[in-house]
Amino acid sequence: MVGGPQTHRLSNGGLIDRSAPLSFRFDGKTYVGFQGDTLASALVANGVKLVGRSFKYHRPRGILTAGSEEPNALVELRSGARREPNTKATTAELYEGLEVASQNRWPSLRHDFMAVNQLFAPIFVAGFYYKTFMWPAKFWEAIYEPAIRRAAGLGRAAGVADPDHYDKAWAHCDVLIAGSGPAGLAAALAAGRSGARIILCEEDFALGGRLLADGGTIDGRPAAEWISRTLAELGSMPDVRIMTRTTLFGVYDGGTYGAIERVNDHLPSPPEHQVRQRLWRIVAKRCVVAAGSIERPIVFAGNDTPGVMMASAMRTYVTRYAATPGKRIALFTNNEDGWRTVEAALGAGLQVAAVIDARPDVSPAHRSLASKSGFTVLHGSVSSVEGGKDGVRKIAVLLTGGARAEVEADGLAVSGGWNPAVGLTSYHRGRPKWRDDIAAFVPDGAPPGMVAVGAANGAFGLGACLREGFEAGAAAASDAGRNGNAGAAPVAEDEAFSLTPLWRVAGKGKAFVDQQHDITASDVELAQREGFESVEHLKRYTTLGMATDQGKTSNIAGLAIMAAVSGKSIPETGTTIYRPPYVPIAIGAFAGHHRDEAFHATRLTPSHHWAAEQGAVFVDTGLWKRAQWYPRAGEKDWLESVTREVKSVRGGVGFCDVSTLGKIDVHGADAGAFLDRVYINTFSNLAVGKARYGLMLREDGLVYDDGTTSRLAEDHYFLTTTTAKAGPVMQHLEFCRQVLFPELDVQLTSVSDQWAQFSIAGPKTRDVLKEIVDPAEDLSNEGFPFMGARKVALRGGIRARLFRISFSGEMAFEISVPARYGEALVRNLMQAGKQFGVTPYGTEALGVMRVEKGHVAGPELNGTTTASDLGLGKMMSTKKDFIGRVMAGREALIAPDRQVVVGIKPTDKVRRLRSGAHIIPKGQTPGPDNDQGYVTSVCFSPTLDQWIGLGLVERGRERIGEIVRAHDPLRGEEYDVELCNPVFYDPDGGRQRG
Amino acid sequence: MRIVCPFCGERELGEFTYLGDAKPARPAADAGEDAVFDYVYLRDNVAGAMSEHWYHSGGCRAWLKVTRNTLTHEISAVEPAAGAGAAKVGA
Amino acid sequence: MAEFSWEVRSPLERALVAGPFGTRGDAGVSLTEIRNFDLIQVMARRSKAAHMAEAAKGRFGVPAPDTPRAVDAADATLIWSGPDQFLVLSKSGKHAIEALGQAFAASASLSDQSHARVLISVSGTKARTMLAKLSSIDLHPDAFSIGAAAATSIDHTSVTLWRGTDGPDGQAVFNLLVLATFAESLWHTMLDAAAEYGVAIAHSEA
Amino acid sequence: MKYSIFSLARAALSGHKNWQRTWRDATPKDRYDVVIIGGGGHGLATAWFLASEFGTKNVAVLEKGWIGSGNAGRNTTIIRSNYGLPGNTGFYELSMKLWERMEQDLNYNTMVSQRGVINLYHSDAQRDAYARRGNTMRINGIDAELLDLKAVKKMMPFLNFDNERFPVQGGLLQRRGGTARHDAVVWGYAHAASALGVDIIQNCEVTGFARDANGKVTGVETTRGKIGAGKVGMAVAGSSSRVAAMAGLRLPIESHVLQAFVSEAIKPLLPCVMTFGAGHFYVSQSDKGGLVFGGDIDGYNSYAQRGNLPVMEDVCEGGMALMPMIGRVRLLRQWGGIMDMSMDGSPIIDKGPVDGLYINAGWCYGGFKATPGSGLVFAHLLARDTPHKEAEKFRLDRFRTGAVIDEKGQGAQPNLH
Repeated sequence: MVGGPQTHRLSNGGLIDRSAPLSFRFDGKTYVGFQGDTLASALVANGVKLVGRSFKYHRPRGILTAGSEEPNALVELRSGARREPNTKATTAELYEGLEVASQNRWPSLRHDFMAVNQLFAPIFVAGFYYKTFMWPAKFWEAIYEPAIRRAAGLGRAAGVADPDHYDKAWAHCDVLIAGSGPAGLAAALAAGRSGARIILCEEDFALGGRLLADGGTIDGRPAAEWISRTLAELGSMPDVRIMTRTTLFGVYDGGTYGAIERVNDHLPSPPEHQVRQRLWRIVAKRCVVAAGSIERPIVFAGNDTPGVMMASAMRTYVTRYAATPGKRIALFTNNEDGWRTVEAALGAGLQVAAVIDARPDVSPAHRSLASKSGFTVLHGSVSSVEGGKDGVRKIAVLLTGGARAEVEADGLAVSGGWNPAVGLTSYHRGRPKWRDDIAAFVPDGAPPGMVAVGAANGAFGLGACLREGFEAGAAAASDAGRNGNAGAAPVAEDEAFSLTPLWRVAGKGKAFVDQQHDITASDVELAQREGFESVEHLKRYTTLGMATDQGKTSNIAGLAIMAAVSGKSIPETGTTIYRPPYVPIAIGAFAGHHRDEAFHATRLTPSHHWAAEQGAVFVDTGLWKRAQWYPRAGEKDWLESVTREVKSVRGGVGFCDVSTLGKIDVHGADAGAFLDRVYINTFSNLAVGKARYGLMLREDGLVYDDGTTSRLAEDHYFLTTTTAKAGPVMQHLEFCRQVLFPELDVQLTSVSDQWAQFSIAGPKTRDVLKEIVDPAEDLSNEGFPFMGARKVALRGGIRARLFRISFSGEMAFEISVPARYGEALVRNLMQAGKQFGVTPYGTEALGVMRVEKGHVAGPELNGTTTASDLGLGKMMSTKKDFIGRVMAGREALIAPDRQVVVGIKPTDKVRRLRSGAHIIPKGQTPGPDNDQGYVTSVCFSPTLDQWIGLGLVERGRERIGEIVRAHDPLRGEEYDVELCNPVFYDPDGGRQRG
Repeated sequence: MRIVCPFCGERELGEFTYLGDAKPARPAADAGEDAVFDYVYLRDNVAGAMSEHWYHSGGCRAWLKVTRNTLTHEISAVEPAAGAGAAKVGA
Repeated sequence: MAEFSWEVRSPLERALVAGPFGTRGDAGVSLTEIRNFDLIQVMARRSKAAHMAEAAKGRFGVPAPDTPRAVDAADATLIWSGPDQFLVLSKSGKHAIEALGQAFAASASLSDQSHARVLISVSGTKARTMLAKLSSIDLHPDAFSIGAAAATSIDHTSVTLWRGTDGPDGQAVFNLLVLATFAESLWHTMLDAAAEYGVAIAHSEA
Repeated sequence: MKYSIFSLARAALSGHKNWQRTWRDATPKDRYDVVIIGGGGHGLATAWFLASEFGTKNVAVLEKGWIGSGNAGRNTTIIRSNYGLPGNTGFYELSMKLWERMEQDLNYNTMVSQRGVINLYHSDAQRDAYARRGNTMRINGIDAELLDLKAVKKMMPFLNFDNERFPVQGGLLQRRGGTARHDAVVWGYAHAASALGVDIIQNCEVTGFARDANGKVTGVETTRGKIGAGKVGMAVAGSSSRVAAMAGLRLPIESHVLQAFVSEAIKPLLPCVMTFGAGHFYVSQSDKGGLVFGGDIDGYNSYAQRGNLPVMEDVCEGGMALMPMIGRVRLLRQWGGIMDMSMDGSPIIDKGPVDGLYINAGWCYGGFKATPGSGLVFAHLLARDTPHKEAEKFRLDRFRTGAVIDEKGQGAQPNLH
């Protein structure tokens, strides 16, 4: 163990484990703290005052608070890939070997060059950048903005992939409780005894809330004792889950809450197989918010000097961590609670220099404490603080009546009163309401099922916290249907609370409202002067409250000052909208498991592993991995492989896994009638044992999807969809069945995963099939004609479905077997087809052959084309109603100048055609008025030995034979192409029927 | 948001797919273009309680008619579409 | 003429490696794939729900579930899968689609799903904790009792989940039918979720 | 007072005590030539163009809350003109050109930052679709470049190129695209319009329309009394259906919530605006240092201005899939705006069918980048009663005729656009 003495650590007391010293490094220097310390408390214990630099002026800053509201003590925690910028030292738990660096400074924290910004402070007022940097226009991106961007920002992100894992989980309960202070624990006790399922979230690693620092007496015993007794009782209940290091950050609809659990942030890195953090979605019938309150500063000159600290934070450091922020401290308060810091400091043996109390009166008890302890009580306000990087030196006081005084101290505790933590209760746009007696906003309009109690509800006394918490816990349980005996509520005295509102002390020098963003009181005044009076304008113009502390210490002071300068009351001025999350949360936690290859689920076809064995190259198609082509040794590129595959099919036989098509069983007496309504063509007259190509429209008349549908029995159709639309079409058909046509007897079942389906194509298809299909099956042209579809037996007794359909234009079948036979089928096809040179082919070859045949696919079925655009207009039945029929007749959809599918081929046969090239009439300069369409799909056609494609071209069908320009400025190409019949190959279809 | 599926019970938002206004009924075959235009393009977009079609895509695949307040997201009623669970109808 | 073998391959054949996985020590989660089953989707014809129920009763001796439950019959489990529909899970071909066709001929449409799904059973002391990472369903013993079933989603993918009879160790057993083409992907997701608790991986052929 | 570094320096000497209101706090007059409902970017830009380009200065902009309180103040600040369909392409480029001179036009620094917008592609099909779009842009005189993988790697070496579920293959880059400071756009137009005599009236909610015997709109009823108008223009995206309903008009629009997110401020990390092509995620980094990002709309009708967790998770999943280095960067704030989702994903700028009422609506989630263009063409329509040539296709009757402008090809399903 290395490191110097903990100069500011008390010799005893505190909730730290002195037997477990932990060494850590801050800006390269080694220090020692204890188990139970936060980084902030360990820095305090080591006498470190300067911790960070502010956003705009790079002013030296220390530690202001002891919680997640901290605006100043932000550091880069850890190092390397685990570097976490902007981490609040006040919430980071200390561990052995922790590495910390200060941020937003150069070259060092003590000597920050950017502090030169302070010299320009007279110009760098709120919104100054809106008034300048406009000339010359080009300079913004080149000069001004890069400079501003470099200066702005706070810490540095790691810049490399986060090595840690995250996950997400669901939890369910009757009563969710936020906070484990007296109100939260009392709520848990009452709800638990009532028999409720409870989840209690506590953001700290220790339970007890303010009791940990402030103690007190509950049921006549020390608070610590009550905490352990209560935890023991809760621990004995079967359905109570207490989650420490867990912050409830948001409330969503229907009683869903978001919480973040910092599972392993207190360790150097998560143990193997464990996550760093876990995102919880908690579903709760009721929620009790016992999130406490946040002490607020008073705005005065120099209030950002390191060593100026919230009074409650100072006593937290002293009592909970046995660390002393100063040797001789002063207190500036406008309320009774601040005095507890004096009591704590005196109890720890610190010197108290003075108490500056802004109230007209101080209680006799405090007065006698002062005289007993030898410090003065000054009636008035702190007007400025003298000090710097190394802390506070001197405090100037403006006494009531106008006289001035000075106090020498090395620490100043400040209490301006308390603001209930209204975040959670306001996230459904509920506006908190103002309470004059505590000069604070309290929750109002909380989301359904949520109630705030204790300090979060403006009840600051310990007795009131316990009472409110207990009552709310019992009521919440009862609302959730749990009515067990809650027993007696814990009892404690209520401390006196008196406060005289004080937001700002006028004085010379910068007085900060938002310390992190360097928003001063005069910035607020300037905003008002310029018309930014609305609190939302104030926030946006000055950036007040937009820092990483979300304005927890600054918002109310800012609006109070705005209220004062605009002559309105604080409630009239109102608050800005509260937005989740309650604390900033690692983006990784929201992603959880879903990153890298697990970003989305992967679907594998039945032949996937076989294809992988063959060395197939896979392509992502939606969630599917599909074999794109099967390279062979010696092939120099994909084109060579694909060309071989196409030639093998056209000249022999090949097969392709088409299991990705959506497959739907359509059953029922009215199945045919149903299909008539969803397809533009008729299916009720399809004979059993036959297949038909069908086209569906959306109700707006444009093409939705296509596919082949077969009639396997009188009341059973087998419908296929495109791969891309499998899910949406199922949803659409269920809509038709359940909503539009409930009178029909139709049942739909997705059987996409049940069947492994392969296309076998090429002139030798029958030869291969004969090897594999039971010899009793007649596969002849007569016995199994084009568009036939029926069940067959395979050799070995397996049942299969055979469809004589062709996408390639060759003699072809599609064969289906139950999916777990898919791989066996492939192997058997390879074995049976070996003598015929059977070749597996991938999606590229499939695509080539469909373009050669002029079949439309995804690029043409793009959601903006009509049946007629695709050359399928004649399929539209005029004898029946169907989805999309009426809207398809709108004038713009039947206009003669629409872009329609046409074949395209470069006139220069060696020219490569590219998708996305536009079509411009020959001899014209390209422009919006003659942009007549574009190339949708291309391929190199081995059959035609040139690149060919399909396109959507204005009046294309009337222009077959016309030479036009393919204009492709993105790729710097322009060339002549001929518009032609889209069916490049076997236009009369003899091959597929043969 | 959580929707109480009449068949499955209360489920989280992620299991459902939204379609929209459930008020318009698909016009009869002879209703004419205006009626179909209204059906396809003009939908309720009220700030308040609205009747909507939701699909329990990640559950039982029933289409539902949900009454939901678009200002608060509060759901006040859920019923199955006419053809969801219809095998019990008219038996 | 060549003879062909028609080897059945589970979609998890390659991904599933029997044995321990993740954190060493006592496994908190057991994942077992159950192979070779018949699974038939039964959907009532319009207005035929009552007929279907009668047919089911006649065939299986137990009423078919019409709420989200899984009902064990002597030689099959009937699992609710949606309004007017349920799945028949059975072994050894007794309730394969051909066999059921006649029983439901007048009342329901059948679709064979035997190859469309993979059946995984999840048990162990940490089964609920692990499933809470995957499923939004409340699996608390009071909320999801033995026989409770749900048509739901994991990782945006449809699954059928039900609670079977407790295991011999007294621990709850959860059964998951997942889509075959997603099975490998979901399997890895499940392993990721379970790894920290220690996993015992197995498969059973019958 | 003219804004410049010199006026700033002068003001500094007097402690900034002499700055005037950025815009006048006007009280409503009885009557205006034109009343614009909606004090967002579009409404204020319309007023400024009316006053500066068309000489119509007797104009009021009515805002129910504070100016910029709608979508102008809750978007992700992206500007681009990379649209692919006639109607959109020319209009958004018009808008882009106006962005390029906005600061000089308005004497207000709106921080227009042309740092580039790149749409990543992950498949051949996506590349082809981007090629089509990029070529459309080029044909319309708009800059566009199709980058291959190598070029993307060079530009953004920090993306996930190692174990991506959907590997990046390249991107469509518009270098002139970028970002602007959204609130400043509102204030800049307010500042400049007010200086030309336009009355900007905050806290003035329109509660109804005044109509004459023929049904013509003659003014508006407001929470601050009746205000007469020669013409009334509505620019209230998010609330268009509600305002139109006051005139008995049904619009082919649904209101949906779009969430957006900002991270804590970090040192410069991202050079440009970027959209992920294999998930719902787009991102830029503000000058202040926050990553500003978003994704898809929540998908259900909503006026609640807040969304739910599934979309928030979906967006962050996209972010982590693309840039796993942001795992430890913290999400600071989440908010929601109400999007006017039209039935084809494109806007509506038209007059009628109610006489005297002019409609500017249906911006989906593309309204911010349209701000100056929308202002100009809407001012043109209000001033001249004929559509500006770049807005001729944004007619309301296009749904009836079928001449829809559907970039995504999703049809009459607003939540899919």
